[in-house]
Amino acid sequence: MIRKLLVANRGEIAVRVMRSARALGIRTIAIYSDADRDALHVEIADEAVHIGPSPAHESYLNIEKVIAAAREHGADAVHPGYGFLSENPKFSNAVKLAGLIFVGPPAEAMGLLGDKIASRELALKYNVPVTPGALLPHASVEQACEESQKIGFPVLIKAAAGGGGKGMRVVRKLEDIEQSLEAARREAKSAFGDDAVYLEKYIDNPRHIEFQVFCDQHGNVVHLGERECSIQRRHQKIIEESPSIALSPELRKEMGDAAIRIVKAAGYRNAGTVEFLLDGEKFYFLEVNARLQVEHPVTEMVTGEDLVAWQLAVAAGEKLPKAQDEIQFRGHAIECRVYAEDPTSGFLPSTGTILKLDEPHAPGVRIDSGIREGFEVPIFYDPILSKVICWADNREHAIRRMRDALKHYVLLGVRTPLGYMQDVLAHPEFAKGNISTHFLAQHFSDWSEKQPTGEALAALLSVAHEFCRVAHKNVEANGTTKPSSPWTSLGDWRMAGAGS
Amino acid sequence: MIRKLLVANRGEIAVRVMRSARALGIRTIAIYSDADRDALHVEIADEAVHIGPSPAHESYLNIEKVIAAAREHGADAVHPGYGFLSENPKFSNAVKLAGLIFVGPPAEAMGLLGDKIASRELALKYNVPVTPGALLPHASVEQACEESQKIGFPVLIKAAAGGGGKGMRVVRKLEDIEQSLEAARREAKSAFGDDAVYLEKYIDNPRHIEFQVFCDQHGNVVHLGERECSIQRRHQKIIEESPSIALSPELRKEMGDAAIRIVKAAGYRNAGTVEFLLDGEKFYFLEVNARLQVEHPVTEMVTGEDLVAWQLAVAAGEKLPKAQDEIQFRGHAIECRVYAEDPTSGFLPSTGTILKLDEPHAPGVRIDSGIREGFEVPIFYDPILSKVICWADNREHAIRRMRDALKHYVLLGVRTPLGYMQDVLAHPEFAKGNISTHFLAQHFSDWSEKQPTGEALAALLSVAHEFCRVAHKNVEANGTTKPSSPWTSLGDWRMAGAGS
Amino acid sequence: MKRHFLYGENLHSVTFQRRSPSDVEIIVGEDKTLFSVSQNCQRINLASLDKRFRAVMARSKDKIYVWLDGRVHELVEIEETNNVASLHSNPDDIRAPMPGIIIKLNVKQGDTVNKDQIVAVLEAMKMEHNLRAPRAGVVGAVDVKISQTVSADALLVHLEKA
Amino acid sequence: MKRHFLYGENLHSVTFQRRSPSDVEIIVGEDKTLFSVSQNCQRINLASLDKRFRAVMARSKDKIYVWLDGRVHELVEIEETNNVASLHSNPDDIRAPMPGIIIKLNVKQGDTVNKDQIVAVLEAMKMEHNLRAPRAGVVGAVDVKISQTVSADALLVHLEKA
Repeated sequence: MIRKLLVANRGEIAVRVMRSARALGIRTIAIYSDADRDALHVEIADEAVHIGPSPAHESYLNIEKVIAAAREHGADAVHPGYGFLSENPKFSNAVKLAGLIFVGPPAEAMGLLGDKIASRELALKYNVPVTPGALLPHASVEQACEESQKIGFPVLIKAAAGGGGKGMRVVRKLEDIEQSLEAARREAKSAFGDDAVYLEKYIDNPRHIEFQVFCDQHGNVVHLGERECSIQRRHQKIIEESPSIALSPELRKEMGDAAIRIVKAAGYRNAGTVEFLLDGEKFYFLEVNARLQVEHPVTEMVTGEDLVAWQLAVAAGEKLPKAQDEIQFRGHAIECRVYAEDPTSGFLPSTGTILKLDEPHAPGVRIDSGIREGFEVPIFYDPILSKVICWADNREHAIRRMRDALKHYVLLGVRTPLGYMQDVLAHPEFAKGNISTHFLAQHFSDWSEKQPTGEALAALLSVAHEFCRVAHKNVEANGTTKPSSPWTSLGDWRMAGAGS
Repeated sequence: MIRKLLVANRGEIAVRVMRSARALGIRTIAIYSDADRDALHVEIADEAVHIGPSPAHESYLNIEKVIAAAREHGADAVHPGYGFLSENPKFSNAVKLAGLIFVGPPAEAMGLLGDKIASRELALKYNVPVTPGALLPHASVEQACEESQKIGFPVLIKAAAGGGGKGMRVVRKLEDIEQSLEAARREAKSAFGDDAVYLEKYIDNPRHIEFQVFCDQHGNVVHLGERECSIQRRHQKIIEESPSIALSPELRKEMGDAAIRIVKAAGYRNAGTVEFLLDGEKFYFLEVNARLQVEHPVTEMVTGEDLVAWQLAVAAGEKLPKAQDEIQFRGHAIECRVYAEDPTSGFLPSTGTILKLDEPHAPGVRIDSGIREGFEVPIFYDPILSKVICWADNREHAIRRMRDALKHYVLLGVRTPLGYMQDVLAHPEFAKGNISTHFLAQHFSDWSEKQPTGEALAALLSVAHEFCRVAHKNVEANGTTKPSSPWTSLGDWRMAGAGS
Repeated sequence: MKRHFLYGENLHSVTFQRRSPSDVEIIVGEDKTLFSVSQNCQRINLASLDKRFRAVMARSKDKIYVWLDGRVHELVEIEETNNVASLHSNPDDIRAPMPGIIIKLNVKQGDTVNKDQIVAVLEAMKMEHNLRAPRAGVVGAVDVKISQTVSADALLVHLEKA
Repeated sequence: MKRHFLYGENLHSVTFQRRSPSDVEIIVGEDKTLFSVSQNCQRINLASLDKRFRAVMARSKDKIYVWLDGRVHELVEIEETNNVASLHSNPDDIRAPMPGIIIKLNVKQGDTVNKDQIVAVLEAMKMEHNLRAPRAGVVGAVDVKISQTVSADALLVHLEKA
């Protein structure tokens, strides 16, 4: 039994993990950096520990500090969330050495599967197809050029240690290899602390299909169905759904079985995701993500299961809550990620203060949010602000529900893809399910918010005009309309690293 | 197929109905009174029609105006919500006569079941036990006194036409009959447009158990399980849950069968609720509510069904989406009603402007809300502001999740039972499920918010002190800290009855 | 600076001093507490050595609303402590306990009423509330009419001094 | 009174008049529109004869953010229309397209650069962004250092006049 859980993360995933833990009667400890003193995850937690300055390597990525916080505050378990230290075997080991439960896979399985090269070899051994191409870790520029020519362009350079599009580069010409390799290495190093990369054949227009798997320490392994994550920009998922319109029941079974074979072979435990590329009816193993995924809520909504509760149960040594044939799938779920980024300028990060926030409530709509009004979005971490997840009895209804939810999601002060995603969901090819990982590049590369005309433009300018007129009289010293004028003028009070 | 739906209601239920309709691809029309010009349900709707002044009988209760709005705006169906005209057979008929679909039962069944007297006779005929006591419609004071003495005190005076505690009085002494009868009649008249009342024996410490039923026009009838609504103040539900801890599978089947017998006999159609009092293992038929109930979301959360979608399907002539054995029940759901009222002064209504609103998002938490920041709560209508519904795999976890949700539900400016309900949920007898309709009267009659002491009091006073210091300089002319100072000083703009 | 707050039945006199940009000291009666403070719009976080407090605040006229870790508190600032007495209700007044509409008015000026006699009925949000005479006496002034909308605490009927 | 707003590439000059407490007339170029208006905190509802518009607004420094029926628009108020030119970017400047940290700086004052040569790399939220020379030229001034945090639109490198 876990009684006190330290969540070694921030933002929406830390909030989400703590909500489930608290429902189960588990006390929660938050950690936070300077930039996150007033963050939502700090407020939700029963206790909160300041662990350092804003840059991640001085706080959320610092294993010693995280372990020390867990010990000093009497945690008996640590949940790593996603990103940061979640797929770092050293961290998993350090937690265990400190006598605490790590809510995730054992270091060995994590090491094996986290290494894309080893995991591809494992897949081949267990008769799971992999993308055509050669593997090449820690390549020199010369080796990379040589191997790329063998595989044939385009090739993909990826971080061996991570996922999420970080450290990933498509290379279409030999002369671009050097620079892309260097950039991929730097990003991989910064994101995962490991600059190992590898090369593979780049498949055009595949679908990204992944299976949620779960293993306990008693030898039980199940999958909780697939998620289609083909809607990506910058090789990073932005809209996910479950089930996938592309899978027949037979193909689903075949891929689900393959997913289970791999994690079983790896001696895996807890929640994991087996990613595939799907090219028509052919699928290729991509990698295993040895953590809870950002997009896990779509699986939760179609199965009705709480994956964090499953994680905590399995980590505590319990059996999987359900057997494969007890897991039921109902309706359709979609997730839209609300990133702090600007879809009109290549999805560059956007920061600032959230001047106004109104996250709509509606039946069938779940919002996993890590922000609130007045929060200053830091430049140091992942740009995910929140996730909107909609469930309905079928895909068409789920799409409509999502369009409504995005429409009424009011967030001012930081640029987000809320308008962009509304247009993606409204695209006729999306409605038909004719999607691939290049869908956005094909249909939305030159997207911009349509400027209103006629009465709508007049309405927009009326608001701006009148707002200015009054604002000139009343706006505060810093020029910002914060919800409470009285307090704003106090200046920027800051809490001195206070604990518990 | 319904293509355009007028929702003849306001507040959270109008919002909730429109959300589901829009997901189904149905256009929505809102109606609104003067007091609701800026209400949330008006904003959510595709079109909005102003139908009159604030008092309900000049707007939401005016059948002609509602029908005219539906016709002029091309609605092909009308959803009545709950309260207002929802159980008025004249309205159901008028909608039909206008050539529109009424999303509810036919007038005849509504008339039969809406009349508590006729429905009790029906129950007896179909072998469903009713509360001991005599029926007495439109009684004179003398008759009421006579009948009360026959039944034996305490007796209950209830509105024949309605529910929800309105027009309801417990009378324990003969000399109180006259005044209670008069008050009950007046309230019944004002709430339902009908002052008929009746008397029945008042059972001490019963549980309130109700079954959600559904009938289509093809002869199919199912129930979707029970809801326990024993937690009541002023004879009105405030916390509901499903399933009930008090029902064995056998009793559940027996009561569910009884519920189905009654609505089948009445020629019922669409959503209905059959209410029972449960006294140990003995149950008594109370009444049928011929509408969607306030507390329907707990059923939605344990069954995974959208009851509004069911209503619209059935109203359009479709078969019930599921047969009895296809309906599945999972986990436990609880609903807490956020009323505009003061639990420290006998739950008297509280109105005012919602100065700050932050409704928390969390997995397993649904909030059906009809309000938003800045909204002025009108004195003319039902005091329900919103409902918090929590689901979890079991009752214990659902209670914890609810306590967290209520704790983080920030609503300032209007008094609500948010703190009160946190204490109710934390009570050990509630945790054990030892509840009855008198639970609140027994355990919480002298409840008040505990005043903080020590450091917490110092913190509270720090906030107040510093707030005042700055507020004195900056607070606006009307003395209110509204979220946006610039606009507030414009004074109170009002939208002149603009349509569509 | 000292301020005075009426909080429930209690009057608190409070002194507040900024010790540093992030630290404040508050003195309530004899008790001193040091908090580090950070604020963000209407939200404020306070931390003493071993406890954290999270608050949200709003104000409407004389009322200060504070959400503190899940519970809402209402305070009223009192300019002068000797004004407190005047805030307590006058037993000769019958006031509206809630905002609403006067749907029944049983008395007029000069009427004699018994203790607990219903003098008026107020309705709000479909709920009726009987207003009773707090003591026997003679009606001095009736400040409302039937169908009138009144706000909470409005003076409805005044009884002449006993 | 007339005000000027830069909205995307367009400059709009707007005259706004209160016609009644609830009605306003707005003139944009030649077009006049009459709206009835109601507002509630940062929310404002406008209605013309046949359409309703719902807006939410906020402001930070010179930027005005307006949510209008599901879409967010950013406008900048311009005091004088002849200032607009100065708002457009100078082709001799290399500016930060996003807030971030300078993680690589390839040039120093006096260096010769080719068109599209990478002069610096900026990182924010784990994403790298290459900053390239807009034309061939000589580096005039470098206003940043490695590891420095910069805000969006900050001037990083200046090229000497061609």
